[in-house]
Amino acid sequence: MLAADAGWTILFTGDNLTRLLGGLWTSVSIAGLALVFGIPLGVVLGALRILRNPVLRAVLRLYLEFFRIIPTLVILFLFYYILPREMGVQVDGETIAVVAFGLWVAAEISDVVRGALISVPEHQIDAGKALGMNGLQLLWYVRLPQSINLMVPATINLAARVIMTTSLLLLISVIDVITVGQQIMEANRMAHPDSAFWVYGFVFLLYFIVCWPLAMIARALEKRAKERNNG
Amino acid sequence: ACGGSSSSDGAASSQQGQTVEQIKKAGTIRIATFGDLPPYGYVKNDGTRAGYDVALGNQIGKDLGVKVDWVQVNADGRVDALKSDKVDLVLANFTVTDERKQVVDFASPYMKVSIGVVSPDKAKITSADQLKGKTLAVTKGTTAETFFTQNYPDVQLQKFDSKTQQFQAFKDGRVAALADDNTYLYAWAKDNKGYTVGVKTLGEESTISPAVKKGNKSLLDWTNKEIKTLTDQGFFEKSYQTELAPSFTSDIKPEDVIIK
Amino acid sequence: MADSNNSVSNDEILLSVRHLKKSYGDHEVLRDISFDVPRGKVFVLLGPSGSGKSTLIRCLNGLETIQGGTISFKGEPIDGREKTWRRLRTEIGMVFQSYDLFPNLTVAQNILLGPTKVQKRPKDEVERQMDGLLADVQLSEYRDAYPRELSGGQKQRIAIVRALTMNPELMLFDEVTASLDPEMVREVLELMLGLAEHHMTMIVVTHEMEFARRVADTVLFLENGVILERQSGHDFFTHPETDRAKAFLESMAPISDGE
Amino acid sequence: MADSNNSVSNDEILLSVRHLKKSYGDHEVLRDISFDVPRGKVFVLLGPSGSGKSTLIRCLNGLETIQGGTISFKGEPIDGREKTWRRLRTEIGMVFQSYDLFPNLTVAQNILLGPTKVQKRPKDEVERQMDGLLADVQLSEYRDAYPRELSGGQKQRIAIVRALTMNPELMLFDEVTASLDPEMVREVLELMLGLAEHHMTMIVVTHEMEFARRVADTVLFLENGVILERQSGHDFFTHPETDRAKAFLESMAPISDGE
Amino acid sequence: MSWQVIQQALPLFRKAFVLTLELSAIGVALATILGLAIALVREYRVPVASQVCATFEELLRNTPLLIQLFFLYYGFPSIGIKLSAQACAIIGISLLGAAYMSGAFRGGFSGIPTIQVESAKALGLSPLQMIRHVTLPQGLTRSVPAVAANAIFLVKETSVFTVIAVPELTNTARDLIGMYYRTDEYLLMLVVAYAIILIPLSVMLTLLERRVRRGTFGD
Ligand SMILES: Nc1ncnc2c1ncn2[C@@H]1O[C@H](COP(=O)(O)OP(=O)(O)OP(=O)(O)O)[C@@H](O)[C@H]1O
Ligand SMILES: Nc1ncnc2c1ncn2[C@@H]1O[C@H](COP(=O)(O)OP(=O)(O)OP(=O)(O)O)[C@@H](O)[C@H]1O
Ligand SMILES: [Mg+2]
Ligand SMILES: [Mg+2]
Repeated sequence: MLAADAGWTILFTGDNLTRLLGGLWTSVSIAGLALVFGIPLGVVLGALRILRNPVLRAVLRLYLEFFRIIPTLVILFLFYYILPREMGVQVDGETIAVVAFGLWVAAEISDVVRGALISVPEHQIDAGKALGMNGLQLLWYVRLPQSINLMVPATINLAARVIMTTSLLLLISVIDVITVGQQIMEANRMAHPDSAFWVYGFVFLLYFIVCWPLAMIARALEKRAKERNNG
Repeated sequence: ACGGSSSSDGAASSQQGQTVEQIKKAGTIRIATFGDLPPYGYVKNDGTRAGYDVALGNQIGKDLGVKVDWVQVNADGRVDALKSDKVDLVLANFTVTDERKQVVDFASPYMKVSIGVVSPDKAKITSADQLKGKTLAVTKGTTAETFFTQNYPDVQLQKFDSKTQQFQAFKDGRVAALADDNTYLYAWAKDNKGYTVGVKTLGEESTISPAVKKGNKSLLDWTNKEIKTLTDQGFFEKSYQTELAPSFTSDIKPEDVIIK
Repeated sequence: MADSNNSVSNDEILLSVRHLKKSYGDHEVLRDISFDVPRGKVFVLLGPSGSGKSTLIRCLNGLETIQGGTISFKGEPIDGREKTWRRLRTEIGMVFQSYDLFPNLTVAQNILLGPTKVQKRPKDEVERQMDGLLADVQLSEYRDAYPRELSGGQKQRIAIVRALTMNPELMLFDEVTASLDPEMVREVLELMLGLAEHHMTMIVVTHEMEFARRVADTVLFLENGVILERQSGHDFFTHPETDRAKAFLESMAPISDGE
Repeated sequence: MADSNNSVSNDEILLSVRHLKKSYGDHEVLRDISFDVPRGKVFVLLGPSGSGKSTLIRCLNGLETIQGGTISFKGEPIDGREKTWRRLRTEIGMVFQSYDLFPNLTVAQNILLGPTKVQKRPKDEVERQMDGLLADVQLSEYRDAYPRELSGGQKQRIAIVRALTMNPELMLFDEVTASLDPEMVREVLELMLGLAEHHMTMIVVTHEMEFARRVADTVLFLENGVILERQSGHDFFTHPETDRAKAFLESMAPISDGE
Repeated sequence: MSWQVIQQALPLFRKAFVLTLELSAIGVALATILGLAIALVREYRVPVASQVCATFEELLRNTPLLIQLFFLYYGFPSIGIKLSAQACAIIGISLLGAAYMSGAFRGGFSGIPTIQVESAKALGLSPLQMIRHVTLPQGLTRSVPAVAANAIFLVKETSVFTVIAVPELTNTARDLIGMYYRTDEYLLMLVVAYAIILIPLSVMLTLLERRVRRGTFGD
């Protein structure tokens, strides 16, 4: 064990660094799974939302509003406490997180997709119709290709948000990066009584390193999409 | 990565949780424990779990002939971990109380405990009455929280999610004192100079037991038998010496903690 | 023009509109519009802003649902179902005021989309036709360019070619030069004049009076959703019948000599 | 017009431009432009799209920094500092192609902003002047309307009134009718003709050839950032000197009779 | 589900509800003011300050509030800065909110057409007059929907205060669950409480968006 006075050294004691990164990986992979499962669902729901069926629209809107209005943390609790009991199967925290985040992602993506689809100028749709295209052809040849530029950056932004939100996993017993951090602080409370600053600071940094590049990519793509639209 | 995940093999559990046979068949037992409470349940720098509770769990696993799958919980998650079938057994300093008996089944006790209060030497608290109008740190879902809520309503409680957080806040001087099971207060006060367990026992002395899902008779009976066997074999005394004694001050005797 | 199936027949009525009514909510935009367009003729719709010209032309392509009356194409009344319109739209071409090329596709892809995906014609046949038309409008070199690389006038000419490649029997034009720089207006109008000379049946909304005078077989003058005047192109511009049409013609020649 | 301080003096030079150069990066947009505008005269800038007309007029109001040459106003060379321009802009009014009224302010607030906040003139005096001008352009009833409640033509007339209320000695107009519906063009052009009759000094970019012919004392024909031709208004339209100007005039009269 | 359990917990929930409202209101207000200041600093490229603000924005927008709070509450005392839980909560939400609000305001400003700025110049307005009469009023109106959306986001984020023992709604609900094990009742109360706060806000946002889109500023 290293000198007791330098709090940051505990980050590099034993397997702590690998463990912290492992915790981060847990968070990121949960976010990744949620996206893999939520995005396709969201795209379908979003495409359905531009149909004129009022019942379908109301139901999908309700679904979106539920996930919009209830804080994510509360959604996580709802799923954590209620899902396993109702489903009668053994579900661990990770699975619950993936399902809860996945449904949330689907809700957000459905709105992104809908927003992007209806942002395609009306006269483009008219032009497609004037060529005799049917609904699916309009979607495939006109709406989707012209709105994908808007969807991609919004989706990347959402991915960053999902990763940040995985910090809440700590509260449903998933061994995420923060939980690992706390384990480390406790195991070393004698040698490093002030490790909190360093451990939390390091976790802060880890999140930033993961999320910031995503935000930058999203911004660059957004800018390009805007220039394309004007050009 | 750290053994936190439980098996999710999809085997539909009965209303009462997994029977001993089912556990043996599955080859793993899922046990809830703390991850931030040395010397009872914590994670060493190499990532392995250790502590008094953990030692018991490992022994249980060995005697069942199955692998132990540790699920880290916080105090307020222990009941729901059982209720929602996330674990088979709780070994997380789970104090037996009447309220809890309504919702889970406790096996025979393996430790004695009562609530203690630790405070800084500079402003030592020696009786619960001194706490009136002051703030006291507790962890959510612990007996200390319930005890003070019911018996000392004019003590202001600051409720934390985890042990780490409550001790951290206490050390930062955010509260006048901290109440928790006296046994870990002893251990904590030894690690942290300048703090003393001024109130050693509050309320009735209670016991700490393994808990299973309400109605899981199979596992309950097996655990009761196991505790008896282990007590007879002197397992808890040995475990006390290796896991707890190094963390306790010399005025604490094994009789104060373990059940003969 | 490469197109050749528009021979003048003896006054066959291609499009017939009877008592057409259209309203947005309470607002009646078109009330009781009736007229017949014989094959090979050019109709020009004139009228002040808001009189309903765009709405009318959009109704003729099924882009708006109508509230009353009938539209018949080649003698057959249209039932108004989206599916029927979809079929008819391959026979009725339309070009809009705003540049409506798909920005994500090249010129060639824009042109090929309708004939190959909707009409399901063989690609090489359509390509041959396209190359001919592009050569006609002197835009062959832009075959693989994206719309953003074209000037406004070039875009509109491509939009017309795109509609023509579907081999329509009727073409609808809604102020196709309105968003163009003045110097580009000419190239588009000349293309349209060429179509008229080849006896393409057309309905044209325009603000270019000189062009309207030259191209129109018949002028329909709309105001407030009714046809106020219906005259031959020549007569309308030389002696309009109604005062409204007179006033309109005056306002369209801003700052004429003397005050 | 209510304004009266624009009496014709004997050929005093109000604005003088010498060897003006402007480039965006490598792209030279204006090269060596020189001309003098005497007080009370109307200059019309003509030229194909992209020739630099807007850029030139923007330079004359300090909205672009220039890379060479001098601009003098009332005999005094302008040093190009933002502060100097800010002072001069109260004497040089400008109206743009796109509607530039402030949408968050009413018509009256739009008009009063400059005179009261920048020129710091007493509010009641400015209001009296504004009411006179609004009456002149028949828009008094829109005094407290927001721009969104006005038609395009009305907006542009208010924009002109807003500039006039500053009592400018020179007015710059950049295609002020280009985004208007054809029927609204007239009301704006007539207002400008009125100004010219009252001897307001003006520099005008326009695509309305008939209007240009009537209003121009002098025409400057620009191409590729140089003045190709400089003639009296009458001469330019009847016998342009250069082939480029001839071609330009032709293209601006699209679809003239016969092909 | 037991009505009695709900009734017994009502007083506690009411207290938590009020606290959540208070913290949200203070947080949103501070975030808006600070966010506007940052947006102006960045919009007008104030040297140094604008770079500092940009860094600050990036740091806060790309890290979770939870870890920001941990850092503030548990980490900072190690270097001698000790703030109460509520102070940390308010600082945390205001700073995070400011970073988001600044983005909303800058979006509003950047939507102002150049022609507006140029015609302000053409009238001889000084930079300050231009901000006061043209860019600020127009930019603010344009940012209203984004600001309102951020406000909703911030109210939801107050649920994270639970981790530093602030007895707001989420914390209270979890605490009761931990003590009395009546999960269903307390979760229901929690969801209802948030719905009471957030549904009106959300409806308001929809109306605002519609209004701004319908062209308070159309031409
Ligand atoms: N989607 C719509 N919803 C409601 N009203 C509409 C809609 N489209 C057009 N209108 C109204 O219908 C009337 C006719 O509009 P239309 O666009 O057909 O006129 P227009 O003759 O084409 O005018 P312009 O010369 O300006 O293009 C107008 O009063 C317009 O406000
Ligand atoms: N901000 C700018 N950055 C780079 N190039 C510019 C910019 N503004 C104008 N240009 C270029 O300067 C040239 C002259 O443009 P300008 O707008 O002055 O032409 P114009 O004569 O007003 O044309 P139009 O009749 O289309 O208005 C064009 O080639 C244009 O692309
Ligand atoms: Mg129209
Ligand atoms: Mg220009």
